[in-house]
Amino acid sequence: MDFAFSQEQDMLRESVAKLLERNYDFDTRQELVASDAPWSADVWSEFAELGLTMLPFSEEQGGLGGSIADLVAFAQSLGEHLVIEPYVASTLLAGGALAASGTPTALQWIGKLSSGEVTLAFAYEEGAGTASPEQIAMAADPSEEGAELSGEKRLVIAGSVADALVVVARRSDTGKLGFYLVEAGAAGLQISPYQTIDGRSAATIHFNQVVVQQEAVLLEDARDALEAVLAEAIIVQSAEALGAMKALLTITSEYAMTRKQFGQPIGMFQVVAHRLADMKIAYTKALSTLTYTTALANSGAATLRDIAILKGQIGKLGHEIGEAAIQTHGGVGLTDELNVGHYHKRLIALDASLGDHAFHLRKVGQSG
Amino acid sequence: MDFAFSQEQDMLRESVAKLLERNYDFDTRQELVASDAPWSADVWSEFAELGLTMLPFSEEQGGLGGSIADLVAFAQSLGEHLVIEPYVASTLLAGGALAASGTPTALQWIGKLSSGEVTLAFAYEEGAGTASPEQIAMAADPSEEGAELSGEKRLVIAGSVADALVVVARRSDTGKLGFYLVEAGAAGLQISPYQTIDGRSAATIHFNQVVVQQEAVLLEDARDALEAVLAEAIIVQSAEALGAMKALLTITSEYAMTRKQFGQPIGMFQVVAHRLADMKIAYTKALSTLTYTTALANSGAATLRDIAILKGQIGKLGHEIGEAAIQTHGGVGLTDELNVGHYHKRLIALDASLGDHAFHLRKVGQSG
Amino acid sequence: MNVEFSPELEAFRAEVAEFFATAPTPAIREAGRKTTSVFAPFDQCMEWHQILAKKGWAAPHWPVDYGGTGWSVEQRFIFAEEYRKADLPPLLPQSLGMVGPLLIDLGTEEQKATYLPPILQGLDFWAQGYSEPGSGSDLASLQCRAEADGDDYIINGSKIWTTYAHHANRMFMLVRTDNSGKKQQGITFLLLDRIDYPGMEIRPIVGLDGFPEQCEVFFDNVRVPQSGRVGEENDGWSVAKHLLKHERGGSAASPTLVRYLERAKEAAGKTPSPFGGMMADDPVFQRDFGELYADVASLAHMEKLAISGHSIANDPAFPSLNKTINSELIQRASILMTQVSGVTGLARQLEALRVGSNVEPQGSEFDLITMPLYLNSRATSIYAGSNEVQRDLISRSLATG
Amino acid sequence: MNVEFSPELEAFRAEVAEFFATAPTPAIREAGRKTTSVFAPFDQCMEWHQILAKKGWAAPHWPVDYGGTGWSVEQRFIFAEEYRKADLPPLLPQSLGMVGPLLIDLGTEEQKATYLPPILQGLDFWAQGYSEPGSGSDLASLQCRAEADGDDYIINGSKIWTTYAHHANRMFMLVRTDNSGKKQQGITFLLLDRIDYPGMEIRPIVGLDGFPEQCEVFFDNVRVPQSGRVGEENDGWSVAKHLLKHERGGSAASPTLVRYLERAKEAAGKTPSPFGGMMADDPVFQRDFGELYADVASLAHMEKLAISGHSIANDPAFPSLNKTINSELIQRASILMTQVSGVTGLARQLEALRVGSNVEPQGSEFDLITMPLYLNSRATSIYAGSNEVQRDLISRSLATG
Repeated sequence: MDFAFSQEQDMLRESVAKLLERNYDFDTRQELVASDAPWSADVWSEFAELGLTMLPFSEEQGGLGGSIADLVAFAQSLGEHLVIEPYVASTLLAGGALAASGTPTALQWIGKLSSGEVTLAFAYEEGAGTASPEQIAMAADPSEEGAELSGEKRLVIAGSVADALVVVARRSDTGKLGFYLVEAGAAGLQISPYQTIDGRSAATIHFNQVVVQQEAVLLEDARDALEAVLAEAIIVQSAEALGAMKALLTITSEYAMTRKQFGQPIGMFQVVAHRLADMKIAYTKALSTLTYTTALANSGAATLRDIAILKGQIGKLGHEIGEAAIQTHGGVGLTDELNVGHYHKRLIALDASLGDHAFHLRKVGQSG
Repeated sequence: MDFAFSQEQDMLRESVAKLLERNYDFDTRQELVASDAPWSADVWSEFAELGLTMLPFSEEQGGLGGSIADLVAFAQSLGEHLVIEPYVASTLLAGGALAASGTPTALQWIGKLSSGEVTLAFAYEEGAGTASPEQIAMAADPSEEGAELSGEKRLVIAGSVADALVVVARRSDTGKLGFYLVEAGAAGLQISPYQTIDGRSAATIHFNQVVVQQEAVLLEDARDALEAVLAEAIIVQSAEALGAMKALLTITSEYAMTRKQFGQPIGMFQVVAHRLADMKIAYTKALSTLTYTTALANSGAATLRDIAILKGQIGKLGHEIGEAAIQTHGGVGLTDELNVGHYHKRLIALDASLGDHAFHLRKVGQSG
Repeated sequence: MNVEFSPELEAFRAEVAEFFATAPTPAIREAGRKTTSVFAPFDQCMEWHQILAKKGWAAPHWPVDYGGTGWSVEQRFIFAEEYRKADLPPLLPQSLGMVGPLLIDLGTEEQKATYLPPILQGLDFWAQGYSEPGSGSDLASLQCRAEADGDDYIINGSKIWTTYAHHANRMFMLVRTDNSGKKQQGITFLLLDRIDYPGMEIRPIVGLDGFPEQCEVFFDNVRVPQSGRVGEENDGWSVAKHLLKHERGGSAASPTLVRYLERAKEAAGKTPSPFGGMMADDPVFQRDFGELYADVASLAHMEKLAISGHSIANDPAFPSLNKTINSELIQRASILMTQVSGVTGLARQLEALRVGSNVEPQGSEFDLITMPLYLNSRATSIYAGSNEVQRDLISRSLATG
Repeated sequence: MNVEFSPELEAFRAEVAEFFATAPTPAIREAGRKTTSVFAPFDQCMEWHQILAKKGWAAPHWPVDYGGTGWSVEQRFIFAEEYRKADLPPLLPQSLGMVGPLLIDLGTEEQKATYLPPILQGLDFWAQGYSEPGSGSDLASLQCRAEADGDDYIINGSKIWTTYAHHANRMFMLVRTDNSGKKQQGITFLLLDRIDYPGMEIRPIVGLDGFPEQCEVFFDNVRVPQSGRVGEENDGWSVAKHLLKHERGGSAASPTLVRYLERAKEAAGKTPSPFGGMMADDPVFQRDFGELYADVASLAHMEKLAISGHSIANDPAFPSLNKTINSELIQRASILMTQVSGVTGLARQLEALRVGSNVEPQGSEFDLITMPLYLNSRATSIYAGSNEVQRDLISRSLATG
């Protein structure tokens, strides 16, 4: 067993950390969130310059052939800085679907995605039920041109601004889940944009007989590919969550040692001290499970159950850490001005997406 | 709304409390538990002399027509003293079934029960499944004499020493639950006696075509009566549990104020203090729900859901209080010599019988 | 022991339900449904207060002489239950529940005559100025200073977590008038008959839910009349503690919690479970729901005992027990609600939440409120004496027997 | 980053499984299945220790020079997993895990030569004399006194929670040799080469589960040789703390927990649910099980990281994190197990639990162990430094960064 990052991975992590330290302090981030822009185009280009948007694709597909451990190596920084750029959504989820497809259309988009020229959205979630792919209801009706999509997708990150959507839909004749590419502005799309509680650009999208030409049908039987793409996204998203947890642990410990009440730092009160200890216990579990699961996945040995354990633990532990951080800060922890609540909202949002911890932990229980 | 006990009820409570203070200190109780006797015959006669074994029966059936509030008034003392006499099992469960039956045989047994001459057992539980009466499997096959019982009953309190058993069984032809009386020593009974973790005499009983004469068929369609009998037993048993919780709260608070570690009473450590606070919160909830449900039942207005809430809360809160009491006491709380663990075991045993808190709380959720 | 269920009570319930079905304006109803905090949207809340006051129902818990209703315990609970069933906005507690009862007990005749009627009628709203940036849980360490000058006090310092100060026209506050003794001594309780004194500045603080519910209030040589003092100078701590008396046996918070749970169950009946079927039929949902519902029931029982004079309410720790249990149940209920909303609750929808905005929410109206309610309810274990302080108090009640 | 799954490892797993399938006697197997504590039934446990020692597998974590196996991280985990799968009794930790490693690091050559071989071979069992009636969590306040007298110490006082002292033939202990300085100073670490010195008395203490697992040990002018001292006089506290080092990165507790959960699931597959069907198929059971299983998995991950030298184990708080997480998981697992047993677990069955008794249990063999295990496991958050003390230590590691 080897759980250490390589030297190259450490270097990558440092590059991303430096980039974000330079461009992404909390105040800058808050201005960005309050602005009309969905995210920072500058930061996104810098990601591309660093090769991040190219990293996960294989060399044959024009990428860098990065491993899951490479991605995990830097993703923690995305969480530490509360980054709102759609890296997981565009590069890993939509990009992963393209890579699994490998059609000429897919390769063309991978090229543009890798260069940072475009962003894509992954239209997957449909509501509480679709934590499980079994419940996907979006219909792909076979047609002469290729297929017609009808239904609704929720929490489509970057859905209103992406250049194209990769849609997960169920063939109405075969019942098989597939990947379908829909370019922005296609007829029949009705997009209702919003900002998420953690500052990201998202949308609810209605599909009303949206025509997909045959060349834009990326994969007709995508069940296995979907699971692989989700697994990778879950691991990287968990690293992002771990970054937020670590930030909360550090910030809260420091606050507890400086904030005084009743004549002493509040961290001297045993109940506060033990809450900090519980935060560290939770963080240690999260770190251990992320690290181990990453190594497993890197060896090609992570099962669906391993992924469910990771997603479940990160979601549950993230909630615990966030709530403990707020309680320890008291009133100031509940203000929009302090970063603490924003970390917590990021953790909540990550938990809720791609199946919350209650869903995944129950899956673990079903399978064991 | 009136949640106070009457003067008569207060007097009854005091009589029982005095009786037990005199006869039932912890050491005496422990000697009794360690002896061969299933319980104290002397204490049982004193119960009878006080009228307790007569109390719940109607005046027409030769009883005192006591109300549920009368029973709750003194039952707390049974818990405070960790009484092992089978009051709930014999007088309320078996006796309640007899009262609901009202046949000549039933009335005859009620007379002997009231005078303290006999004890009865209630053969109801069958294992994890039978928290719910729906799952009762013990078969009553109709026969020429009356019925034949076949199956297994578990946790039959007083089952190996009672003069007769009231058995809850399902008619194999109609599927209806009924009450059947079986006298001790009947052919086909195979009794495996044991002591419960909380010191009570119990047994697993196999029924192998045990013949019940027609006059001993107490009630052929006993579903409603069973629910009423269980409801009453649950309320009184909850009062018993509350007595144990109160004892634990008092004992543990006192211990925390006297036991010193690191140069101060452990109750001065905030984490211990807050654990005591949580015990008091739990006790206050339990007290409130028991009191309110008793008043409801006394007004004839307690629903199945109210009973499920009571049983669920008492079980869950009892666990919390018991575990907190042990943790606060440390090693000494884990010894057989101290009463703390015995209170906890009583609470656990009461929780597990007649459906544990997990069962009842889920029932609450189903019905809401 | 008994619980009454008389025809008279059922008639009373019908009367209350009928009034709630007809009296509120559509905007008031909308505000009720969109309430995501203990503090309902201000304008509609005050409008509703005025309507209730005309009916004579604004302050059921006040003495009849001052405008209370004189209802029985049962009636008060029925009123609270119907109120919540109708999803009406709760009236704000600062004036009706805090400074009002305090003045009834401790105010001068002039203070009562001046301040009580407009409180009852819903014409005034009082902000509560207690906490300060440096004194949160340790309230007695407050430093906002008032120096006597002729018939006035001159106030310097600041207050924080002053809920709805930006909506208030009056304010009651604790100030430090003496530094020489123990910190609990030297505190004075003051009424400010206006909130726009020269030198006062109010800065709203945006919360995690995106709303400016709390405020910071700055005092720069603010001159206010000494006639606003309640009780003696330097005796404000015992005046403030007197308020606690009113937390004993008066609350009926459980109907709100029951309503949250009902709404969650309703929504769960329309929300698909990832395991198939609807969430409301899912055994795991039912277990979680049942566990929470039973705990809410215990609080309801406790409130009913207290309101009917049971000795449980004489426990010095009762207000702390009540506050701790209630606040943690709100938090748990809000978590269950966000679980039902799932990803749909992740949209930040400040505009859709505004009463009268007519903006379609993402998902249902239920999904609109769950996340703001969850985020806002993180405060319940912090404000009004953090739950850490409450547990300290509860444990002290055990130490002394 | 990688996790190895090589054919060599699979061959090793097969070898271990084969040995476990053939080497233990029926009594040893029965003892394993009837283990309801960290401490397995003594006689069979030592018998099994001796068999393992002959195979060379008694102390995988010891240095190879002293009889360790030199296994890789993967091998050690595979060994622990197969061990638990076979339901074999865990070896007692006092000798192999505590005094043994301590002597390897700090003992004199003579102490090592005398004591290590019989420990390894399973011929000696050492009791641990740390706690005293007056010093539980506050271990350093211990008062059991040793006064130098010639080449001996004369010991007066008592020890408590001395696990299996009534089975031990040797004992290591902390005594007070000086009262003048800070309480941590003036403590000395002593080895007692026998446990039947004149003046020693051992009183077993019956626990909630009915078994005498713990003991009290009284010393009345007990004369023991000073040659049994480890380290300097008055330096026993740092000797004892050195032991902590061995709790870092050495543990493989998670396979035991996994096995408890597997047994619970197996039993749940045969236990009817009150909601129909079998408990194992009940969604609520699955959720509770999954939540616990995932938390156990996190501990397993943490142990694997630590055992393979990940920096996580360098954290000074690591032993406390490990102990806290593990102890609370045992408690939670045991609760799940008692829920499966239900009323059947309420029988007190001391005789059926005795190895070799041949008494039929009430219910299944699973039902036989659940309640004793639950009751016994209430101790895990109390002994070896209560979890309150552990959390104090964890929080201190945050204060310093």
